[in-house]
Amino acid sequence: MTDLVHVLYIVAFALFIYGLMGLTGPRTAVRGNWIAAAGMVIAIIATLLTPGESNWWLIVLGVVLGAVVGVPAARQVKMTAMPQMVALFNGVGGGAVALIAWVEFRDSHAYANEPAYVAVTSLFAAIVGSISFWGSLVAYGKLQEILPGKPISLGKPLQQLVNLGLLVVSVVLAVIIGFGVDSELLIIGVLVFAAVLGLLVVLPIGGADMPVVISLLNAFTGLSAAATGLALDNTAMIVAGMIVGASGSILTNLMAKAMNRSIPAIVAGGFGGGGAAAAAGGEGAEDKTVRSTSASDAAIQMAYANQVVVVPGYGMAVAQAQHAVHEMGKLLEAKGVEVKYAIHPVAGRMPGHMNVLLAEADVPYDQLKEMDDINGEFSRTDVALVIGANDVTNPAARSNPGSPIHGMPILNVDQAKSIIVLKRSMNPGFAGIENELYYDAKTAMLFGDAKGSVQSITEELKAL
Amino acid sequence: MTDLVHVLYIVAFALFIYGLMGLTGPRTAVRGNWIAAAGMVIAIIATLLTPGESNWWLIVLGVVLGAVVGVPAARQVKMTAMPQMVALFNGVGGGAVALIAWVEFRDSHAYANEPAYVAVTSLFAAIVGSISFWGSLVAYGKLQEILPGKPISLGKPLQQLVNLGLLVVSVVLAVIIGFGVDSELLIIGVLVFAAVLGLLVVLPIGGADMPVVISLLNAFTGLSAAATGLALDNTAMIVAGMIVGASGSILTNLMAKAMNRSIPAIVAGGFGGGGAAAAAGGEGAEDKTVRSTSASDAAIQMAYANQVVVVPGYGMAVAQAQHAVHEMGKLLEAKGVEVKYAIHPVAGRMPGHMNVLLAEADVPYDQLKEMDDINGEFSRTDVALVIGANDVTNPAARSNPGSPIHGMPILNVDQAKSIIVLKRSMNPGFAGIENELYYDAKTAMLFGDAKGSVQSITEELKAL
Amino acid sequence: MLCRVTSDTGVVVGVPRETAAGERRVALVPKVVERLRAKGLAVVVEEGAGLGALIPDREYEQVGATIGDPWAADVLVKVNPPTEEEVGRLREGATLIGFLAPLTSPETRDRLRGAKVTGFAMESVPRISRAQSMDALSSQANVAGYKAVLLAAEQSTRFFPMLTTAAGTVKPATVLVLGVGVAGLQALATAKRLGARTTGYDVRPEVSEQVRSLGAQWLDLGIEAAGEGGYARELTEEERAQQQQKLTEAISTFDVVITTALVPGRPAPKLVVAQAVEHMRPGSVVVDLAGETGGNCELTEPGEVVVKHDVTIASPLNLPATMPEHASELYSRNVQSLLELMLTEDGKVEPDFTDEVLAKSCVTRDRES
Amino acid sequence: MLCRVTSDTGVVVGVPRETAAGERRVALVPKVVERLRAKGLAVVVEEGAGLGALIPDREYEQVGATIGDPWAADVLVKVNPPTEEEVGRLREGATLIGFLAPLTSPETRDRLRGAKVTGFAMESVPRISRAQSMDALSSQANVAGYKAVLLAAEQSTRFFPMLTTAAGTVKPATVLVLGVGVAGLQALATAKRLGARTTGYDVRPEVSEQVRSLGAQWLDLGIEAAGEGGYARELTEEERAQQQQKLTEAISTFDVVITTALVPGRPAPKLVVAQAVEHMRPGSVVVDLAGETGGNCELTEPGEVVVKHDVTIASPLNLPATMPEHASELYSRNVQSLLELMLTEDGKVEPDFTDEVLAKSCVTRDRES
Amino acid sequence: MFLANLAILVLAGFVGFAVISKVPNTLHTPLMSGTNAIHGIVLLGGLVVIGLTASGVLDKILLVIAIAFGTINVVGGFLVTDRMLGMFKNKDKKGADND
Amino acid sequence: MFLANLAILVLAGFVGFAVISKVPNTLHTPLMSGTNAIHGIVLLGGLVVIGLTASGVLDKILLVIAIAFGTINVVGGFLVTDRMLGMFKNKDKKGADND
Ligand SMILES: NC(=O)c1ccc[n+]([C@@H]2O[C@H](COP(=O)([O-])OP(=O)(O)OC[C@H]3O[C@@H](n4cnc5c(N)ncnc54)[C@H](OP(=O)(O)O)[C@@H]3O)[C@@H](O)[C@H]2O)c1
Ligand SMILES: NC(=O)c1ccc[n+]([C@@H]2O[C@H](COP(=O)([O-])OP(=O)(O)OC[C@H]3O[C@@H](n4cnc5c(N)ncnc54)[C@H](OP(=O)(O)O)[C@@H]3O)[C@@H](O)[C@H]2O)c1
Ligand SMILES: NC(=O)c1ccc[n+]([C@@H]2O[C@H](COP(=O)([O-])OP(=O)(O)OC[C@H]3O[C@@H](n4cnc5c(N)ncnc54)[C@H](O)[C@@H]3O)[C@@H](O)[C@H]2O)c1
Ligand SMILES: NC(=O)c1ccc[n+]([C@@H]2O[C@H](COP(=O)([O-])OP(=O)(O)OC[C@H]3O[C@@H](n4cnc5c(N)ncnc54)[C@H](O)[C@@H]3O)[C@@H](O)[C@H]2O)c1
Repeated sequence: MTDLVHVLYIVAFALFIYGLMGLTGPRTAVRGNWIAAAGMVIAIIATLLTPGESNWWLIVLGVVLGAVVGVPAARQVKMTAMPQMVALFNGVGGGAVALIAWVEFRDSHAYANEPAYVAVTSLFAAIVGSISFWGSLVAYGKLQEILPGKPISLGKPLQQLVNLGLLVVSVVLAVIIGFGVDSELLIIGVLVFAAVLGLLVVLPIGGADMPVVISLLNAFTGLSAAATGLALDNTAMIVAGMIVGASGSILTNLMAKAMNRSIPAIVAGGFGGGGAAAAAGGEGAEDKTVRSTSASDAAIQMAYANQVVVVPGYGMAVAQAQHAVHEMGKLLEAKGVEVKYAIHPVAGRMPGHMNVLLAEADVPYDQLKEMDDINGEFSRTDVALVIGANDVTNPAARSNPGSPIHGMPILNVDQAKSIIVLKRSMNPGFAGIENELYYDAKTAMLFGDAKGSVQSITEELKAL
Repeated sequence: MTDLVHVLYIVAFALFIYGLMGLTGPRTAVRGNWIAAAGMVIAIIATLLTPGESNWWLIVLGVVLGAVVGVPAARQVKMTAMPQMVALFNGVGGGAVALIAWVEFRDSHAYANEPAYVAVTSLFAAIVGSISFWGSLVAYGKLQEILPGKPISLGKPLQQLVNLGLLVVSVVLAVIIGFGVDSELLIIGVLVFAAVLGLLVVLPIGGADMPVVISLLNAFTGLSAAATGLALDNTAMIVAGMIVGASGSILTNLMAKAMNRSIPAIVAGGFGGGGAAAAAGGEGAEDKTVRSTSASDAAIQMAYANQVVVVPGYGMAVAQAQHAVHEMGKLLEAKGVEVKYAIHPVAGRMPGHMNVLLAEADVPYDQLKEMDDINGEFSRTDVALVIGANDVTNPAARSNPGSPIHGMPILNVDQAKSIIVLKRSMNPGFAGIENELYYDAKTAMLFGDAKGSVQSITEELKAL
Repeated sequence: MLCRVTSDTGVVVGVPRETAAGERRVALVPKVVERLRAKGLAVVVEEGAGLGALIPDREYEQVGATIGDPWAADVLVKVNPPTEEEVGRLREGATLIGFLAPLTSPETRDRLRGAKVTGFAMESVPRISRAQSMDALSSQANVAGYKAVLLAAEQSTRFFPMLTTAAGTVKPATVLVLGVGVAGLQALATAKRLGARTTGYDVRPEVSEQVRSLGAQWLDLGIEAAGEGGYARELTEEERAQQQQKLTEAISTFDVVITTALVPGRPAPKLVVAQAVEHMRPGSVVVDLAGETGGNCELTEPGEVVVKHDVTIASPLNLPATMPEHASELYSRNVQSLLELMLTEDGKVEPDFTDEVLAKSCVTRDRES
Repeated sequence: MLCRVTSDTGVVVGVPRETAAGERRVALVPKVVERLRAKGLAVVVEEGAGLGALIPDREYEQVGATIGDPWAADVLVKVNPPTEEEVGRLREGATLIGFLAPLTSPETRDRLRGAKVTGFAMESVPRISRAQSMDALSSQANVAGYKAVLLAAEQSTRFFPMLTTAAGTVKPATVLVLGVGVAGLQALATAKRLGARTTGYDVRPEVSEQVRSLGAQWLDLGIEAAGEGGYARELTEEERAQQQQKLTEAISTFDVVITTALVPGRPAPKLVVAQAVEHMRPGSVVVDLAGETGGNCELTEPGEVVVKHDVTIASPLNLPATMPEHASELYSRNVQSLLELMLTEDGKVEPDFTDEVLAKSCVTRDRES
Repeated sequence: MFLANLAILVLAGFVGFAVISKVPNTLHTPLMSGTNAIHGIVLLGGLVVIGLTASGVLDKILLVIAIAFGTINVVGGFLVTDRMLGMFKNKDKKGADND
Repeated sequence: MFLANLAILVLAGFVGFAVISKVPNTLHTPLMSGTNAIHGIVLLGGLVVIGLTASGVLDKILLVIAIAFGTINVVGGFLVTDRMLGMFKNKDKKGADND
C-alpha cells in the first residue's frame, strides 16, 4: 500500500464517521448518508490505485453485476418492503466476507506463511460472515413472506442445544485449520456449519422481532469486515467494519429496548411469536388474548398518526392525569397530529366530570368533542387513546342485547384504526362487566397508573 | 517498544476514553476521573517496561520532585482557587513538552537522521508547548492576583501586530531548523519567541474570560502532547494528546458560548475585561455585565440544591408557564430538593394573579409562601429561580432611596446563594426601572420565553 | 287562543306553566320541542310557560308548538307534582310525566289513580347506566350542587380563593361537603374551581375514590352505610351519635359546610348539630340542600337564610329553579328520553312495562284495578 | 360604656360603625387593631362596629381595643365619606382617613375644611408600586371583580362551565369584561375559574397582554385611549360612537357582560347601548359595576336588578360590602399602611407632606388657610 | 503492524460507540440501513484479493461473486437509506417551526 | 509507522469530538481539569527520552525538570479534578432512588 492509498483511506473513514454522526439526527441524516457514500467512493478509488492491482476485467464484471442487481432493487422496492431489502443487502455483505475468507484460505494454503493473527481474523470472518449471510437470507424470506412468518422451531431446549453444537463444531474445525491442517474440506465445513447455524437461529424468530435481528446481523457483518481488514492489513476496512460493529451493537440494544424485548430472549427464539401473529393475523379475539404494549411504542404510533382521539374516563380522574394528558396532547399537536378529546356524557362519576378536569388542565374548548360529533370520526382516526375509560367504550352496549348496558350510547372507539388503552389492570369499570374492546386485535393495553403512563408516553414523544 | 508495551498503551488510552465519557455526566464523573487516572498509571508502567529504559535515579528524582510539589498543592488549594491551579498544572504540562522538544533537538543534532515528520512535529510541540507554559503562568498569576486582573494591553491593533510578528518569527526559526541548520540558538529562539507570544496573548485578557483561555491553552497542550507522541512514535501520547486537543477545543467553544463570548474576540484581547472585574470583584455593578446561562446548567444547579425557591412574576403569567413550572417543581421534589414558591403581594398585574395561575396548575397550597415567611429563608436557599418577575425582586427598593420603588417590600432574592432569572430580554418591568439583581455576580440569566425555558430545564432534569 | 288541540298524526304533548312558588323551570324547552315535533308529536305549550326561564312564547312557536291549553293533551309533561286542581284538569287515560314525589307525597299518587291517569315519576327512574339520560334526579342535583357553591360564596363574608395581595394574604376557604352524591360531587368540583380547599364526606365507602378524583380530600370517620341501588341506608342510633360527635369536631375548622345527605324516603340525617355551628368561626356559612326533608343541620330553617351564632345558614329549597334555562334544558332532555322509550314505531304512546326503567318509574296505570 | 378615651402614651384611633345603607364593612378589623396596639396606639371601637361583617365586639376587646365613642379620637378611620352630622362630631384638629370621594362630592371636603379636620382620601393614593399596600381602590375593586362574577353566575339562567352530561352537553358560558382594570382582571380570572370562556376589552392597549396572561381572549376594536397615572382618558365623541357600534356587534355573542369601565372624576362611559341589550340572547346577564357614576350600560338602574328584553341587568352599588370580612380586612391593612406612614418614631401623627403618597392623598389640612 | 491496527480497531470501536449514544427511535431503521451500507467496505477486500493474490479459476469465480455481493451491499445500501430518509425531507418543515 | 499513527490521530480526534458533544455547563470546569490531567501523558515523553536517548548533563537536567513538570500535571490534575467533583459525590444518593 502506498502512502497515497493510506492517506485516502484515512480520508475515507473520516467521511464515514462524519456521515454517521449526521445520520443520528433527522435534520442531517440525508446529507450524512451521502457523505458516507462519498467516503466509500474514495476508499474504492484508493484501493484501485494500489500498485500491482490487476484482473481489471474481473473487477469490472463483479462491479457491474452488483450494480445491475443492487441499483434497481434499491430503487424499485416498495417502502413497506424496505426492511427485507436491508436484510438482503446485509446478507450479501456477509456473503462477500465469507467468500473472501475462503479464497484467502486457498491462496495462503491454510495461512502457511502468515502470522497467527491473520488465520484467527480470517477464520473469524468466515464464520461470522457465513452466519450473517444465511441468517439474513432467512430474515429476508420471512419478511418477504416467502418463508412463513410464524416461528419455526424445534422446541426451545433442543433448538438451543443444536445451535450450540453447530457453533462448537465450526469453531473446532477453525481451530484445526489454525493448527496448520490444510484441507479445503475443513474451510467448507466451517462455512457450512456456520451457515446452518445462521439458518437455525433466525428461523424461530417471529416477524415482529425481525428488525432487531437484522440489526444484530448487521453488527456481525461489520465485525467480520473489520476482521477481514485486520487479515488484509487494510485500515479502511478495520475502521469502517469496527464502527459498524460497535454502533450496530448499540443500535440493536436501543431497538430491542424500544420494543420491550431483550436480545437474548429474541435470539433464544419463539418469544416474539405471539405478538407477531396477532399483529399479522388481524382477527382472533375468540381466544381472548390481550396484547400489551410499551410507552415508546404508543408514542411512535401517535407521533406518526394524522388524527388521535383521546377518550378520557373515570381512571383519568382517579389518576389526576389531566395535566399530563394535556401536555401530551400539545406535544402531539406540535408534531402536526390532530388531537381531539371525546367526552362521553357519563364518563366519570358525575355529570361533567371530564369537563372539570380538562378545563383545569386548560384543554382548549374546541378540542372537546361530544359523543355525537366524534362518533363519526373514529373510522378515520389512526389512534384512539383510551385513558381510564371502560364502560363508555364497551361495544357490548351496541352488540350484546344481554348486556346490562345494552342500549346505552357509547363512543365507537372500536372503529378506530388502532386503539391504545391505559388502565391498571383488567378489572371492570362501574358497571362491573367485561369489555370486549380489550380483546380486539387492534387494541393494545398499556398497563399502569394513567398519569405515569401518559408521562412516559410524553417523554418518549419528546425523544422522537 | 515491545508488544506488551503496545498492548498496555491500548488499554491505557481505552481507559482514558472511557473515563472521559464518564466525566460528561454528573453521576459518573467521579468514577470517570479515577478510571482515567488508572489508565495513566498503566501507561507509565508500560513505559517503564520499555526495554533499554535507564537513568532510573533521575526518573525517581523527577517524579518525587513533581509529586512533592503537585500533591500538596492539589490537596490544599482552596475551592475558590481551583481555576488557577488548573492553569498551573496545564502550564507545567506545556513546559514539559517544550523541554522534551529541546532535548530531542539536542540529542538528534537538529533531527539529522530523522524523517521529516519528526522535525515537524517536534518543533510544533516546542512552539505550542512554550506558548502554553507561559500563557498558563500568566493566567495563573492573574487569577491568583499576583498580576493585576485588569487587561494589560498595548492597544488592540498594535498588540495584534506584535503577536503576529512573534508567531512568524518563531515559525521561521523552526523552518530554518527544519532545513537542517543545527544551532542551539535557533531552538532557544523558537522557545523564547513562543514564550513571549504566550505572555502577550494572555496578558490583555480579563479575569472573567480566564476559564475559556485556560481551556484553550489546555487544548493546545493536548495537541503538543500528541505531536510529541508522533515524534516519539508513542501511541498512548498520540491518542491521549489528540483526545484532549479535540475535546478541549469543543469544550472551549461550549464554555465561550455559555458565557456569551467568541473565542477570537477573547484572544484578540480586551473584550472580557469588564466582566472580569465584576465577577472577580464581587461588587462593581458599575460596569454592568450580565452572565447568561443554559437550561442544562440551571437544571444541574437545581438538581443538586437542597432548597430551591421559585419566584414567579408577571412574565410567568404572560408566558402561561404555570403548568410547566409545577411540573418542574414536582420533578425537583422527586429528586429530594425542597421546592417553595415565593409569592410577592404585587407580583403580576392584579391582586392574587400568581395564586390564580398556580392554583390552576394545582401547586399545593403549602408550598405557596408569603413574602414575610419566605424572606428569612433566602439566605439558606441554594437557588432562587426567578420566573418573569422583575420589580418585586429589585434590591433598589431596599438600598436606593432615589428609586421610584424605594420602600416597597421586596423578595430578598439577592440573598440566595445563586440566582437564575428567566426572562426574554433585559427590558424592565412595570415600574420601568433597571434591576441591579441582574448584574449581581451570583445571578445567571436564562433568556427566552419563560414557558420554553422552564420546559427545557424540565427536560434537562429528566435527563440527569 | 286557548283551545283544544289534537294532532291528526297522533299524540299531543302538553306543557303547562308551573305554578309552584318560586318555580322558574319549564318541562320542555324549545330545542326539545323541535325534536319531538320531528318525531311526529304535536306540542301544546301554555302561554307564558317559559317566562320564568326567560324563554319567550315566540321561541316555542318558532319550532312548531302551539300556544294553548296543555291540560287536554295525551301526554302532559310537568316539573313539579300536580296540585289537586291540576289533577282535575287532566284527561282520563292521559299520561303524566314529571316529578311526582311518590315516596314523600302518596296523596298525589292516589289522586292520579283516581283520575285514571298513567303517571311516570322521574325520581323513580332506576340509577343504572343505561337510564342515565332519563335521570332527572342527577341532572337537577348537578345544578343544585353547582348553585349551592355559588350561594355559599355569595353568602360568605370571605373569599374562596387564596389571594396574595399588597394588602395582605387571604387564605383559601376550606369547604366541607357532607354527603357526596351527584350534588355533592358537583359542589366539590365547583368549590375547587373557585380556589377553595375541598373535603368530602359520605357514608358510602366507594365515594372516597370519587372525592379524590376531584382533587378533594376525604374525611374518614370510619362509618360505613351503603344501601341499595347506589343509595345510602339510614344509620343506626349508635352510628348516628358517633357520626355527629366526630363531625362536630371536624366541622369547626371549615369556613363553609355544604350538606346534601339524603336517604330515599326518609327524613334527612342530622349531620350538623347546633353545637357544631356554635363552634364554627363567626362569618362561616352552612348551605343545607336537604331542607326539603328537614335539613342536615339542626338549625336549618328550610327555605330561609338565617344567621345563628354569627354563622350564616342557608337552606334553599329549589336550587335548580334558580338556574331555569339550563335546568329546564337538562330536565326536558330527561323527559324526552323517557318519552321516546314509551313511543312505538308508529308514534303511539304504549309503554312496554317489561322494561325495567318504565316499570320502575311508573307509579299509577290507568288500566290498574 | 360610652365615654371619651385618651391614651397616656399617645394617639387614639377611633373606629365608628358605618352608617351608609347596605354597608357591612368596618374600617379596622381586630387583626389590624392588634398591630396598631403593638405600635403604642390606643383604639376605640364603636359598639357593634363589626357586626355587619359578623365580627363581634368581644373580638375587638380581646386584642386590646376599648368599646366606646370613637368620634373624639385623634385619628378617625372610616370606610365611607362622613355625613354632615358625622363631620360635626369630629374633634377640631383631628385626622380622618377613609374614602372621601374628593372628585365626586366636593361638599365633603368643604365640610371637613370647615371643621378643621385633616382628611386623607383613600381613593387619592397614587397608583405607584410603592403605595400598593395602601391602595384601597385596588383592594376593594378586587373584591368587586370577584363578586361581580358570582353575581352574574347567580343571576344567569345558565351554567358557566361546560358540562357533558347524559342529558346533553352544556356549552361554556362566554363572558365579556369591558374595562379591564383591577376589578376587570379579577372578574376575568374568576369567570375563567368557573369554567367560562372569557374575553376582555379595554381602551388602554397595554391591557391586552394582561388579559392574555389570564388565559382570556382580547377583543380588539382598534380604539386606544390611555390617560395619566395608569387610568384611561375619556373618549372623543367620534371614538365613542365608533366604540359603541363595534361593541354592539360583539356583545350579542356573549352570555354574560361585566362592565367596570371608569374614567376618574367623569361619568362612566356608556359602552352597552339599549340596542346591544336587545340583541343579546334572552336569559343573558349584564353586571354593571359602574352604577355609582351612572353605569356603563344605558339600561342600567343603579342598585337594582332589572330584566329588560329578557336580559337581566344588575348594577350592584357596593359589592365589597357584600363580602364584609375580607373586604374590611384588606381595607384595614390599607389604612394601617397609610397610618403608619404618618407616624413618627415616637408615635405621633405628623404626616410628612413631601412624601408623594401623603401629599396626593391629603384633601384637607387643618392648618390650611 | 498488527498492534497499530489493533489500536485503530479499539479507537474505531469507541467512535462507533460514542456516535450512536442516543438516537431517536424513528431513526433506528435508516441508521441501521446506513451502517449496513458502510460495511459494504468488504468490497475493498474483494478488490485487494482479486488484484493481488487470486490465482485459480475457482478463486476468481468466488471473488467475482464477492465483488458483486460487496457492490450490491454498497450501492443498494446507500440508495435504500436515502429513500428511507425521504420521510425527513418534507417532515422537517413541519417540525421546524416548533423547536 | 507514521501513517498508522496518523490514522490513530484522526480517530482519536473523532473520539474526543464525539464524547464531548453536549456537556452541562456545571461540568465544564471539572471536565477541563480532567482533560488537563490526561495530557499529563507528556510525562511518558520525558521517561522515554531520559531512558533511551538523553546524554549530556543539560539534557538530563532539562529532562528531570520535564519529568517533574509532567508528574505535577498528572497527579495534581487528577487530584484537583476529584476535589472539584466532590459536589457530585454525596448528592448522588439523593437522586438515586428516583430513576
Ligand atoms: N357521569 C356520571 O354522571 C356517572 C355517575 C355515576 C356512575 N356513572 C357510571 O360510571 C361509568 C363511567 O364510565 P368510565 O368509562 O368513565 O369509567 P369506568 O367504566 O368506571 O372505568 C374506569 C376505568 O378506569 C380504570 N382506572 C381507575 N383508576 C385508574 C388509574 N389510576 N389509572 C389508570 N386507570 C385507572 C379502571 O381500570 P383499572 O382498575 O384496571 O385501572 C376502570 O376500568 C359508567 O358506567 C357510568 O354509567 C357515571
Ligand atoms: N399585583 C398587582 O396588583 C399589580 C397591579 C398593577 C401593577 N403592578 C405592578 O406590577 C409589577 C409586578 O412585578 P413582577 O415582578 O411580577 O413583574 P414585572 O416587574 O412587570 O416584570 C415582569 C418581567 O417578566 C418578563 N416577561 C414578560 N413576558 C415574559 C415571557 N413570556 N417569558 C419570560 N419573561 C417574561 C419581562 O421581562 P422581558 O420583557 O425581558 O421578558 C418583565 O421584566 C410591580 O411593579 C407591581 O407594582 C402590580
Ligand atoms: N349508574 C348511574 O347511572 C348513576 C347515575 C346517577 C347516580 N348514580 C349513583 O347514585 C348514587 C346516589 O346519588 P344521589 O346523588 O342521588 O344520592 P342522594 O341524593 O340520595 O344522597 C346524597 C348523598 O348523601 C349520602 N348520605 C346519606 N346518608 C348519609 C349520612 N348519614 N352521612 C353522610 N352521607 C350520607 C349518600 O351516600 C349520598 O352520597 C351515587 O352513588 C351515584 O353515583 C348512578
Ligand atoms: N402601580 C400600581 O401599583 C398599581 C396598582 C393598582 C392599579 N394600577 C393600575 O391602575 C390602572 C387603573 O386601574 P383601575 O382598576 O383603578 O381602573 P378604573 O377603575 O379607573 O377603570 C377600569 C378600567 O376601565 C377602563 N376604561 C375607561 N374608559 C373606558 C372605555 N371608554 N372603554 C373601555 N374601557 C375603559 C380603564 O382603562 C380601566 O382599565 C390599571 O392599569 C392598574 O394596573 C397600578
